[in-house]
Amino acid sequence: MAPLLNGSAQGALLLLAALGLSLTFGQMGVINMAHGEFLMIGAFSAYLVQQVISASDLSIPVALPVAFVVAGLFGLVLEVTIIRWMYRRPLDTLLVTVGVGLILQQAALQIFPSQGVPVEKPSWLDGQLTVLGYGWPLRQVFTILLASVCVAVLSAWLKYTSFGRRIRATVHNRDLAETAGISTRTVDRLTFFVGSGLAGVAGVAASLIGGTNSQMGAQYIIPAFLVVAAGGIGQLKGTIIAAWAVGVALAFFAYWTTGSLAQVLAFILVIVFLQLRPQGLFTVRTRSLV
Amino acid sequence: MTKNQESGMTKMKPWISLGGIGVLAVLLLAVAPLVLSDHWLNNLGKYSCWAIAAVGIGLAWGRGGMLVMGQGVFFALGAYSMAMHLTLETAGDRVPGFMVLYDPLAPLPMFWEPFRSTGFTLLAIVLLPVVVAGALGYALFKRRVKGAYFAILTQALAVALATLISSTIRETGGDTGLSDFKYFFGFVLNDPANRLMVYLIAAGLLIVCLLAVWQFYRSRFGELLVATRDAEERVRFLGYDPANVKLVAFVVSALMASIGGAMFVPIVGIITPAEIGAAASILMIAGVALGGRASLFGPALGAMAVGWGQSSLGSTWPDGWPYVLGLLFIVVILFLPYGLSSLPARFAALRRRPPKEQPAPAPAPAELEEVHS
Amino acid sequence: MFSTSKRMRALVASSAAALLLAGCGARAGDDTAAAGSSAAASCVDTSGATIKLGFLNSLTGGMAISEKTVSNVLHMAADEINASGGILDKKIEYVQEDGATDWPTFAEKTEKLLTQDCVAAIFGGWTSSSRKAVKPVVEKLNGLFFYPVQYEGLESSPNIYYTGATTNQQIIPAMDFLASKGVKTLFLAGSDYVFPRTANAIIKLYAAKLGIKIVGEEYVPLDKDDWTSQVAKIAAAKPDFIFNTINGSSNVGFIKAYYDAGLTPAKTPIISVSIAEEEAPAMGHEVTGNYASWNYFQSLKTDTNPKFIESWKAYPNSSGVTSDPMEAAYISLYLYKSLVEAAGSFDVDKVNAAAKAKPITFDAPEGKVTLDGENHHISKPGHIGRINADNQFDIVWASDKFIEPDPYLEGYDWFPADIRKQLTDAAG
Amino acid sequence: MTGASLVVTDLRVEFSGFVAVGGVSFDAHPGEVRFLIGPNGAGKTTCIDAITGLTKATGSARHGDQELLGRPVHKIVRLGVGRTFQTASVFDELTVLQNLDIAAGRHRSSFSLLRARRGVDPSIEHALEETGLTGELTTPAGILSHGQKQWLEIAMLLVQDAKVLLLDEPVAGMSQDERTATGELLQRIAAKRIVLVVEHDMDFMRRFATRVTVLHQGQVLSQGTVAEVQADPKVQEVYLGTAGAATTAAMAVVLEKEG
Repeated sequence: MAPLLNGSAQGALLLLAALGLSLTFGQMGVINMAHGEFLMIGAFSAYLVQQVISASDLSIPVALPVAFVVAGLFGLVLEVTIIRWMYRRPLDTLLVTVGVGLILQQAALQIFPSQGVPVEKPSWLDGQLTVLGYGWPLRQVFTILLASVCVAVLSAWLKYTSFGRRIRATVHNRDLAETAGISTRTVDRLTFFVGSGLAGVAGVAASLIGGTNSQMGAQYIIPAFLVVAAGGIGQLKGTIIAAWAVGVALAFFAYWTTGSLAQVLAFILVIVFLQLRPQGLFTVRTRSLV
Repeated sequence: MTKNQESGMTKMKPWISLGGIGVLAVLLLAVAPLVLSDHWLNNLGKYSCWAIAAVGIGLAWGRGGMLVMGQGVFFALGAYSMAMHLTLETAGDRVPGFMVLYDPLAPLPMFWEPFRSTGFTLLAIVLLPVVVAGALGYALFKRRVKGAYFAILTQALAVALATLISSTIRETGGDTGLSDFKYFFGFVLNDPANRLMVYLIAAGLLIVCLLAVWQFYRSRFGELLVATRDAEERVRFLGYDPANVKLVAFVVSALMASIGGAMFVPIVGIITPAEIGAAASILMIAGVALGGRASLFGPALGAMAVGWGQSSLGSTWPDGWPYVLGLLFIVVILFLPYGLSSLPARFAALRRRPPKEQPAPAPAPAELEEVHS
Repeated sequence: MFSTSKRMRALVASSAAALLLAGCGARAGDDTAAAGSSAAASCVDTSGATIKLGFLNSLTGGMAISEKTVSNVLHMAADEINASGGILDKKIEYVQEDGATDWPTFAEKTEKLLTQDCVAAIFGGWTSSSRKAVKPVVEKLNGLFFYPVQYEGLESSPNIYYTGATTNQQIIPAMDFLASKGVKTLFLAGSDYVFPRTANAIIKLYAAKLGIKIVGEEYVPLDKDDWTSQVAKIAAAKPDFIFNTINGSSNVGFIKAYYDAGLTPAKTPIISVSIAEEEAPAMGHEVTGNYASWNYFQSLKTDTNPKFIESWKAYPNSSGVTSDPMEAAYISLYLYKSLVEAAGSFDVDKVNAAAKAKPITFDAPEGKVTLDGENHHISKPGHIGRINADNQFDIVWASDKFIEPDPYLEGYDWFPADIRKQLTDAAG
Repeated sequence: MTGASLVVTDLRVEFSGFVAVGGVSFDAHPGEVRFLIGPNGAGKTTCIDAITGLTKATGSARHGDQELLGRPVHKIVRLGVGRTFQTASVFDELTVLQNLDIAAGRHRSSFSLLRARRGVDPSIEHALEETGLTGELTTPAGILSHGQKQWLEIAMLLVQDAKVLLLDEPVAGMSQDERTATGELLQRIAAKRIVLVVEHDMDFMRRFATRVTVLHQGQVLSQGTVAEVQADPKVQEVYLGTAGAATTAAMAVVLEKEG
C-alpha cells in the first residue's frame, strides 16, 4: 500500500512538472530545457513570499499564484526574446534553453544563500491520513490535490474558454488560425506564459518536498520530458497516466531495490516503452505527409 | 542561399579541406608538443578526446540531423572499458582497491575479468559502441523515432547510465569513478615520454577521425545522409531505407565517442559518471554548435575551444563561466545555427545583398515532423 | 584515389614513428618506474616576499552549495595570517581554482596549481571523490594537499593532511553515544557514494560488537531529493535511531519526508554526520531535536572559538554561522603555517619531516589539536550536538579526551585484521 | 519493357472510420498517359499514397505479378514504382547532379557509397537531356524555378528507372509553356512506362490524357477517354450539381467551357 500511495504522490509532482511541458512541448513543439529552472524560480518565489508573509499557513496559498505569475513572466520574457524566432527550429530551442537554464542556475546560486533556503510548510499539512493502516503524509495528499486542481483548471481552460479554443486551433493549423483572425503571436505568448507558470506551481510543491536551491530544477527536467513523450504528444490524458505510472513504478522499484537503482529502472522502463510505442500512449491521427 | 554553404553541402574543394587536416595534424602532432607545457599539452590531449567525440556528433547531428544528446553513453563504453583495463593492470592480481573498501572479501565481478586482456579491451572499445548503437539505432530508426524524441531518449539513456554507474559503487567505482592508473598497456603513465605518447595517440586519432569524416562527406553516402536529414520521406521514395542511412552515421558517431572516451582515461587519469551524464553530453554538443555542426572542422575546433574555455575561463572567472557557456548556446544557436564556421559564408552573403530582417535562417525541415507510424 | 592512399600511408608511417620515439619511456617493471614521486622537480618560488598557495573548491555545480563557504573561510584565514606577518615572513598569495563539482577537474586543477602556478600547497576539496581525484596527482608531483572535511578513513598519504575527522573521531563516537543511550536497532540512510557506503560498512562492524541490530540500509543518489519511499521503509522498520550519512541538499528532502511521515526525535531520532550549522537552516524547524556528530560546533565553549565566530561574522560574504568543515579548513591553513615554520622551509619533504620530528599543535576553535606526523591526521574532541530551535546545536555528549586519529582503525579489535591488510595492500 | 500493367482492384483506405477511398479499381498500361481526376477529397492522392505504401490500404494493387500493398515504401520503390509530390520535394541543399545521383544510387553497392562520385552517370545525362536540365547540373536544387523542380523530380524517377510513374499534380503552378513542355515530356516517357497523373488542371488533362478515371467521394465515378468522361452525365452532375467547394465550381467552369 505504501509504495502505491507514495508513488501516486511522486507521480503527482512529476505531473505538475510535466503539465507545463505538455503545453509548451506538446502544443507548441518548443523543447524548453529551462523548464526545470522555471520550477526553481517557483520554489524561490515561495521562499520570498514567506519572507513577506511569515505565517506559513497563509504564505503557501499565496505563494501558489505568485509563483505561477513569476515563473510565467520569466517564460513570457523567454518567449518574446528568444523562442519566437525559433518556431521553425524546434530542436534548436532545446539547445538555446539549455543555455538559459545554465544562466538561471548560476544566477540563483549567486543571489541566494548557496546552501539553499528553507520553505516552511503550513501547519495544516502536518500529520498523516490513515489509509488502510498506512499513515499517508498530508503533504503527499496535498501534492495530489494540487496536481488534480491544476489539471482540472487547465483542461477546462483549454476546453471552455475562447482562449483555450484559440490555442487548440493554433496547434491544429497555424495558418488557418491566422486566416480566421486569431493572433497566433498572442496565443504563443499566452501558452508559454501558462506553461512556464505551471512550472512555478510545481516549484512550490517541490519546495515542500525537497531542498530549494539552484540545483533543484535539474532533477525534474528529463523525467518530465519522458513523461510527456510517453504520454503522447499534446495529450493531457496520456501525460497524467504516464506521470502516475512512472511515480508508482519509482516507488515500487525503490521499495524492492534501492533508491538509486529505482531511478535507473524507472528510466529504463520509460525508454523501453518509448521504443515499443514511440508515439506514446495516445496519438492524434494525422494524414500529413512527409 | 547561403544556407547551402552553412549547412555544409556546397563544398570547399575537397583538397583544400585535406590540406586543412594536414595543417591541423602538424599543429597538433609536431608544433604543440614543442611549444606547450606538460600541463597544457595534457589539457590539449583532453580537448582532443572531446573533439573526437565532437567529430562524430557533427556527423550524426550536423549531417544526419540526429541530435545525439546522449553521446556520454558511448563515451562511457570506451572510457570504462579502458579504465577497467588500466585499473586491473595497476592492481595486478589483486582485487582493485576501491572494491576492497566496500566489500573487502568479495571477488572481482565477472564482467571485469575479460578486461585483463589487452586485446579484449581494444576490441571492446571498438565493438561495444557499434553493437549498442547498432541495436539502439535499429530499434529507434526503424520505428521512425526522430527529432526531439530521439534527443530526449538519448539524453535519458545517458542519465540512466550515469545513475547506474553511481549506484553500483562496488562494481564500477560509483560516483568517485575509476582513477589512479599507474600503467598504460605496460607503459608507466607518470613518465613524461609516455605521457607524450598518449597525447600523440589521442591527437593522431583525432586526425584519423577527421580524415574519416572528410571521406564520408565527399562520398555519395555523405550526400545521401544530408538528403535523409532534409527530407527523410523523400529518400524513402528513392528506394532507400533512411533508417539504414541514419544507422550508419549513428554507429560511426558512437564509435568515435567511444574512442574519445577511451583516450580520455589515460590522459586525464580519472573517469566518473559526471563525465558521461546529461551535463557532459550537453557540453559535447556545445562545442559542436559553436564550431559549426555541419562543417568538417567546426565540431572538433569548437569542442577544443569549449574545453579551453572551461579550463582557462573556469579558472580566472569561475562565477562567470556558466554565464559565458549559457550565452554561447543562446547566441550561437539563435544567430549562427551553423556555428562560427558559417561566418565567412554569411559575410560573403552580406556583401552580395542587403541584410534581411529576420535574425536567423530557418532550415532543418526534417526536425519539424515528428513520429508518426 | 591513388594519391590519397599514398598520403594516408605516409601519415600513418610518420605518426607510428613519432609514437615509437615518444614511447621509449619507462615500462612496467623498469627500475625507474618506482621513481614517481621524487621525479617531479618542484617549481615553487620561495625567493620573493610572497608565497603562493592554491585553494581548490567547487564554486560552481552541485557542491558549490557547500564548498563556497570553505573557500571563503580559507580566504579569511589567509587574510588573518597575512595581517600577522605571513608564513616565514612571506605573505600568502592565493590562487583560487574552481573544482566545478567535477572530479577530473579537481585532478586537472591540482596539476595546474602545482605545475603552472607553482603553489607550495593546496587547500580544499569536500567530497571524498574529489580527494580521491586529487590524491594521485599530488602523489605524482609530490605536492601537498590539505583536506578539511570529515571522511571515511582507511586512507593515508604522505602528500595529504587531513584536518577533518576520520571514522574513529566521528562515526565511532556517534556509535558510542548511541550505545550509551541504549539503542538496540538502527537504520542506515545515506547518499550513494563512497563516504556513506564505507562509513556504513564500518558502522555495521561496530554495531555487531555493540549488539546494535541494523534493521535497514537505504541509499539515494546525491542529486535526488525525494526520500519518501525510503522513509516509508524506515517508518515500517521502527528503528530506535537513524544513522544519517546523507550529503548535500538531499538531506532537506530526507528531513522533510521524515517529518511528514510523523517520525519524531522523541521516538525515532536521527544522528547525522553531514548536517551542521550551515545546512540546518535550509531544513527549518523540521530538523529540530535531532542529533549530529561533529568535532566542532559553533556553540562550543573554548578560548579560541569566540574570536573565530566573530571574525567570520565580520568577514565579507559570510554566512553568519560557523561549522565543522569551515573550522577544519581554518585549521588547515594555520596547521600548514606551523608545519612550515617548524621545518623552516616550504619544501614538501622537509615539511613532512618536521611533522614527524615533533608534535605540531594548533589552538583551534575546537581546542588544542595535535598533528600525528605518521598518518597526517589531527587529534580531535568528539561531540554530539542536538539541534535547537535556532538551528544551532546544544552539546549533549563529549568524549572524555581528544581522540587520537586512527584512520585504519588499528586500535579497534572488532575491525578485522585481514580486511585492514587487504585495504593497505590494495592501496599499495 | 512493355507488358506489365498496374492493376488496382477494390482499393480501400480508411482513416479511423472515415472512408477516404472506398473500393476503387482501375488499371494503367505502358504507352498511355493515365489521368486520375476528381474534386478535392475525392481520394486521388490517397490512392497514390496507398499504392506507394505511404498509407495502409486493403484490396490489391499489382504491378505485373507483384503485389504492392503491404510492403514498406522503399521496397515498393525497388519494385519500380516511383512518385512525385504535390509540392515539389527535391533536396534543396544538394545540386541537381547530387539529387539525380542519389536517385540513381539504389542500384549501387553499399561500398561504392563510401566513395566520392567521379563523372556523370550516362543514365543521369540522359535524364537531364530528357527534362532539359542539362545546363543546371551544378545548381543547388533549392534555387531552381518551381517548374524546374518538378522536372527534376521526374528526372529523378527516370534515373531511378521507375516502371510506374505516379505524378501528383505535376503542372500545378506552371506557366502555359511549361505545361506544354511537361505534357510532351510525359507523352515521351510514357512510351515505355506506365504514367499515372493526378491533376486538377482540366485543360492539361484534355490535351495530354490517353485515358481518364474520375473519382468522387472515394469511388470511381467514371472511366474512359477524355471525351467519354466529359460526356458522362454522372460527371456532369457531380461537377455542376452540388457545387460545394470553390474548386469544384471552378472545375465545373472549365469543364463547361471545354464541353
